[in-house]
Amino acid sequence: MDWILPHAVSSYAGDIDAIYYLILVITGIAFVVTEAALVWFLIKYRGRPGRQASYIHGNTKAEIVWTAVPAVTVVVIGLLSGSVWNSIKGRDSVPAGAIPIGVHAKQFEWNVTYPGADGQLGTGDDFTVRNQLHVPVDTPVVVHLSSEDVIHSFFIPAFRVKQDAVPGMHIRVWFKAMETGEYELACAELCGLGHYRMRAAVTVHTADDYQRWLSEQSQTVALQER
Amino acid sequence: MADAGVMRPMPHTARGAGVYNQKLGMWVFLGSEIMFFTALIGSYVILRVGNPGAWPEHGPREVLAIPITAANTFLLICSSVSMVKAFAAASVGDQKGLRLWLIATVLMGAAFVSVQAVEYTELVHKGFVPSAGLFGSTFYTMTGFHGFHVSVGVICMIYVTIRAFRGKYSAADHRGIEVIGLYWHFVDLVWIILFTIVYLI
Amino acid sequence: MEDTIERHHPNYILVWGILAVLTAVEVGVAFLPWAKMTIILLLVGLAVWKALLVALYFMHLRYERRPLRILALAPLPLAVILIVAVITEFRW
Amino acid sequence: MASIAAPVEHDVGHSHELSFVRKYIFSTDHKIIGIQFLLMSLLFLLIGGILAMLIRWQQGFPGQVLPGGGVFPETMVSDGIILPEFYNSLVTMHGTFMVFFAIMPLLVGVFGNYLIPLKIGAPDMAFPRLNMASFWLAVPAGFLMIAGFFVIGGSAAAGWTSYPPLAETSEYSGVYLGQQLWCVSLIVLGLSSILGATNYITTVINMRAEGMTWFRLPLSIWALFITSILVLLAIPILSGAVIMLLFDQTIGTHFFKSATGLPILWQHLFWFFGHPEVYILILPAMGVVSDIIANGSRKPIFGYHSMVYAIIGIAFLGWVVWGHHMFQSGMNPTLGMSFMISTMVIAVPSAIKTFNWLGTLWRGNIRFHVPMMHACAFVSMFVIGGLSGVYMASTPVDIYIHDTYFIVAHIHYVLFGGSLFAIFGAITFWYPKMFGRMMNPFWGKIHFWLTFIAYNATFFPMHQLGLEGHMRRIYDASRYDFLSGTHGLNVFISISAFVLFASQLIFVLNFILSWFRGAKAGANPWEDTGLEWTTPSPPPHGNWPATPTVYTPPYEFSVPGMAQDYLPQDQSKDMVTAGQPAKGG
Repeated sequence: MDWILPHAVSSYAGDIDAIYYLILVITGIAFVVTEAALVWFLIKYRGRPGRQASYIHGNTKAEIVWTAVPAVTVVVIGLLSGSVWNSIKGRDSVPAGAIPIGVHAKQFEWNVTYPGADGQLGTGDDFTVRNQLHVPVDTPVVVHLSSEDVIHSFFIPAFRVKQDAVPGMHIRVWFKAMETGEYELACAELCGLGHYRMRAAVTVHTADDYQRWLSEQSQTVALQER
Repeated sequence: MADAGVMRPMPHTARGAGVYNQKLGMWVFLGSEIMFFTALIGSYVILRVGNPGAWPEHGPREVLAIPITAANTFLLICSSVSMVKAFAAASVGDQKGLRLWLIATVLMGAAFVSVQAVEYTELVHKGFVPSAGLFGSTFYTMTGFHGFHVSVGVICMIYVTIRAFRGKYSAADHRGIEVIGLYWHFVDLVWIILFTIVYLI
Repeated sequence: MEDTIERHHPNYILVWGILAVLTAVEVGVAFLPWAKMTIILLLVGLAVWKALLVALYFMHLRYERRPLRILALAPLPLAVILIVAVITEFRW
Repeated sequence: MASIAAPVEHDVGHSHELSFVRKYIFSTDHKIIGIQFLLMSLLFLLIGGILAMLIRWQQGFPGQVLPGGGVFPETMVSDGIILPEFYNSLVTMHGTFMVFFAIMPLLVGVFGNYLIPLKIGAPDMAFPRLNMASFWLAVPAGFLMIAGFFVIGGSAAAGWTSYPPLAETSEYSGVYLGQQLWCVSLIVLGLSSILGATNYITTVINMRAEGMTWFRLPLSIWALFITSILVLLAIPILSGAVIMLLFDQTIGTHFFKSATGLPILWQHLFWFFGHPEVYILILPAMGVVSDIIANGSRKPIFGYHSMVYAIIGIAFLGWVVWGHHMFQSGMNPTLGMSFMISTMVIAVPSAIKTFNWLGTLWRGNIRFHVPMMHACAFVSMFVIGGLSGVYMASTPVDIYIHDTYFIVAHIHYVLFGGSLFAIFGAITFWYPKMFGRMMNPFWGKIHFWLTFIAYNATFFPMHQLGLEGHMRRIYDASRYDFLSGTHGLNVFISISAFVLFASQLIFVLNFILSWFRGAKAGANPWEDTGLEWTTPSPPPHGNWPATPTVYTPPYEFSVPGMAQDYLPQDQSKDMVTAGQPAKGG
C-alpha cells in the first residue's frame, strides 16, 4: 500500500497528480485526527461503574469551527481543481496546432484514423489502423472520439486521460505525451461481454520515428486497399 | 408540560399539517406524481431542444388533430368542474347532487379516454406509431401515461360513485370525495400542460 | 377545530368559464403567424395560468394552510433544475 | 366535525381473532411488516453476497476452476470457468440486489416500518393496508429480478446503472428478456417504495403523540422522514426513465437510441435519481447510529439541532450534485465545474455529523455493547468513505480514478462500512424489541471483529487497485501489462472477501438461534430513552394500551440529580424524582 500513483508521461499528468497528493495530505490529516479522536474517546471515556457522563447538549462555538474549517478546505480544493480541469477538458483547452487523430470505438476494438501527410482528418490520404495508437512525443494530440455502438471510455492510465465515447456524439480530448515508450489504451466503461479485452497498444515515438511510421503505414494500407 | 392533564381534543390533527391523513397522504402522493411527469415532460423538453429536427417543421399540428383534442381538453376541464361540484354537494349533504355530479364526472372521464383511443387508432393508421422517431416516442409515452392515469381515476371514481349510491358520504364525512377529487384535478392539470406542450408548441 | 374544516366554495362556474376561454385563446395563439419564441412563451404562460386556476380553486390550494402549500410546490424547483441543467448540454 | 379528523380505526381488541394468514402473512401491523421486510431483505443480502463471492473468485483466480461451479449451467460457468457474459451478469445483479433489494429495504422498509410508529407514539401507520401493499409489491419485484437468471440470454448485464445503448439493444449486450425483467422489476419496486414513502411521511407529520414536537423527534425518525421525502421525489424519476428504457427495448421508441435519441439523457435521469438514492442509503444509517451512540455514550447527542439541519442540508444538496457521476461522460465542462463545487460543499454537512458523533462520545460513560461497536465502526468507516469522496469530487483527479476500483472502494466504504455496519448495529439494538429476546452478545462480538477486520482487508486495498488504474467491471485484469502488478493484491482481496462472507454466517446463525433460544429481554434492555422501550417486547397490536405523552427531548441521558442515567421521553424529571418509578427499567 504505497499511495503513490504510477509513473505518468503526459504534460498535464503532473497537475493531476499534484492535486491528488494535495488531497491525500489534507484527507490524511483529517483521517488521522478524527480516527485518533475516536479511539482516544473510546478508551478514555469507557464505562466505569459509578461514573457519570457529562450532561452536555452541544457547543455552538465548536460546531461553527468544525463547519467552517471543512467548508473552506473543500472550496479551496474545488477552486484549485477547477483551473486544472479547465486546462484539460475546458471548452478552449485543446492547444493550437495539435495533431488530429480520429478514434472510433466499436465493440470491442479501437479504430484509429491518422490524418496522413496533409495533417488533416477527413481527407483522402487518411488511413485507419486497428488497436494501435501511435503518437509523437512532446506534441499535443487531439483525439476525435466517436462510437459505433455503445458507450466506451478512452482510458490511457499513463497519460491520466479518460473520456467516454458516446454514440451520436463527437467529443474531443487532447494530451501531450512527454516520454517515448509503449503504453496501453483500455476501455473503462462496461461495453459488453468483450469489455475486458478492448485493449489497444499506445506507442509514443520521437518526431522522426513518427513520420517514418506514418509514411510506412499509409503505404501499407494503400497497398492493402488496392 | 402544562397541558399534561388536559384532555386531548383531536390529537391527530393537532400536531400535523392541519389536514386528515387521507388528504395529506394524497397530496404527498401527488408530489411523487409531479416528479414522475417531470421525468417524462423533462425528457420531452430536453429531447426537443436537443433534436429539433425530429419534429415536423410546422409543429405537431402537421400530424396531430388539434380541434378534436381541444374539445377533449375542454371535456376534461368540464369533468373537473363536475367533480368539484360533487364535492360541494357532498359538503352540504346534498346526496342527489353528489350522485349526479359524480356520474357526470365518470362519463366525461370515460369519454376523454375513448376519444384518446380513437385518436390513437387514427394516428396509427396514418403510420404515426411509437417507433416513429422521437416525436412518436414522446407523444405516445406522455399521453399514454396520462391516459393510464385518467383510466385509473375513472375506475376509482366508479367505486366512489357506488359508495355514494349506498349513502356512505355525508356532510360530516366525505373524505373519499375530496381525496379522489384531488387526484382527478391533478390529472386534469397535467393534461393542461401536456395539451400545450405536446399539441400546440 | 372548526377553522380547519371550514369549506370554501369559490364560484366554480366562473373558473370553468375562464378555463374554457383560455383554452380557446391558446388554440388561437398557436395558429398565429408570430415569431416562434413569442408563441411558445405565450402558450406556456397561458398553460401555467390554467394550471394555477385548477390548483388554486379546484384543488383548494388557495384555502389550505401554508405547510400543505409548501408541500405541494416543493417538487417544482427540482423539475426546473433538471431541465435547465441538462439543456446546457446543448449550448456550450 | 370530529369525524373528519378521526384517525384510522385500530381494532386493538380484535388482534387475537385474526387468522394466521391475516396476522403474519397479509398483516397490516407495521411491526409484522417490518419483520417481513427484514427477512426478505436479509435473504437478498445473502444472494447479493453470494454473487460478490463469484465475482471475487474470478478476480482473484481468473481461469481457475470454480469450486462447486458444476451447479451452474454451461451458459454461465463452462468447465468450471466463469464466462465473461456471466461475469457481467454477476456485476450487474450484485449491484442491483444490494442497492435496491438489500440496503434500501433494510433501512427504509425495515426500520422505517418498525421504528416510525413506535418512536413517535402512534398505534400504527397512517395507512396500514397501503403498508401491506408496499411489502407485497416488493416481493414480486424481487422474484422478477431473480427470474432474470433463468431466462434465455441470462439476466441483465449492463451494470446496475444500465447505460443505454448497451442496456437496450440485444445485439450489443447479448441479453434478451433479462434486461426487460430488470426494468419491470424496478418499476414494481418503485411503486412499492413510493407507497411506503407516502405512508411514512403522512405518519410522521400527522400521527405524532401528544408532546412529540418536531424537535423532540429522535434523529433516526428525522433521518427516515427526510429519506422518505427523497424516496418520494427521486424514485418516480427512476420509474420514468426505466419506463422509457423499457419502451426503447420493446416497442421501438427512440429515447436513448444513439442515432435518433440521446443516450446521455439516461445518465442525467438515472443520476438525478441516483444521487438522492445514495443519501437514501446512508441517511437512515446515520439516524440509527445517532440513536445508538447516544445510548452507548449515556449522553445527549451533541448538537441535536445541527444534526437535524445537516440531514436537511444533505437532502437539499443531494439534488444538485448528480453530475459528478458524469464528469467523463462528455458533458459540458462548465456544468462539470458547478457540479464539482456543489459536490465539495456536500462534504460539509457530513463533516458536521461526524464531529457531532465524536462530541457525543466525548466525556461520556461508554458502554461497549454490540450495537455500540457497530455504530463506532460506522463512524470510523464513514470517515474513510467520506474522505475518499473528495478525490472523486475533484474533477481532474476523477479523470484518472473514474470507473476504477477506487470508486468500488469508495462505494463499499459508504454502503458496507457505512450503511451495513449501521444495519448490523440497528438489528442487534432493536432485535429484543422485535422478538422479545436478546441476540447473543458473545457471538455478536465475534461477528463484529471478524467482519470489521475482513471488511477492511477486502475493501481498503481496492483504493490501491484503483490508483494503479484497475478498471472496474473487467473480467480479467491479466490482459493488461500495466495491471500485471495487481494480481497479488487481487488474490489477497479475494481471500479476505471469502473470510468476510463466512463471518456473516455467524450473524445468520445468531439471528436464527436467538429467535428461539436468546435470553428473554425486558421492555427496555438497553436502558434507552425512546418511546418504543416504554412498551413490552414485543409490543402488542396497537403498540400501547393508551398512546403515550411526550415530555422530554429524545436523548436525555445522565440528567444530573437523577438516580438512573436515562430519562424516557414519556416522563419528565419531576415525575421520576417525585417517586414515580421509571417504566420498563
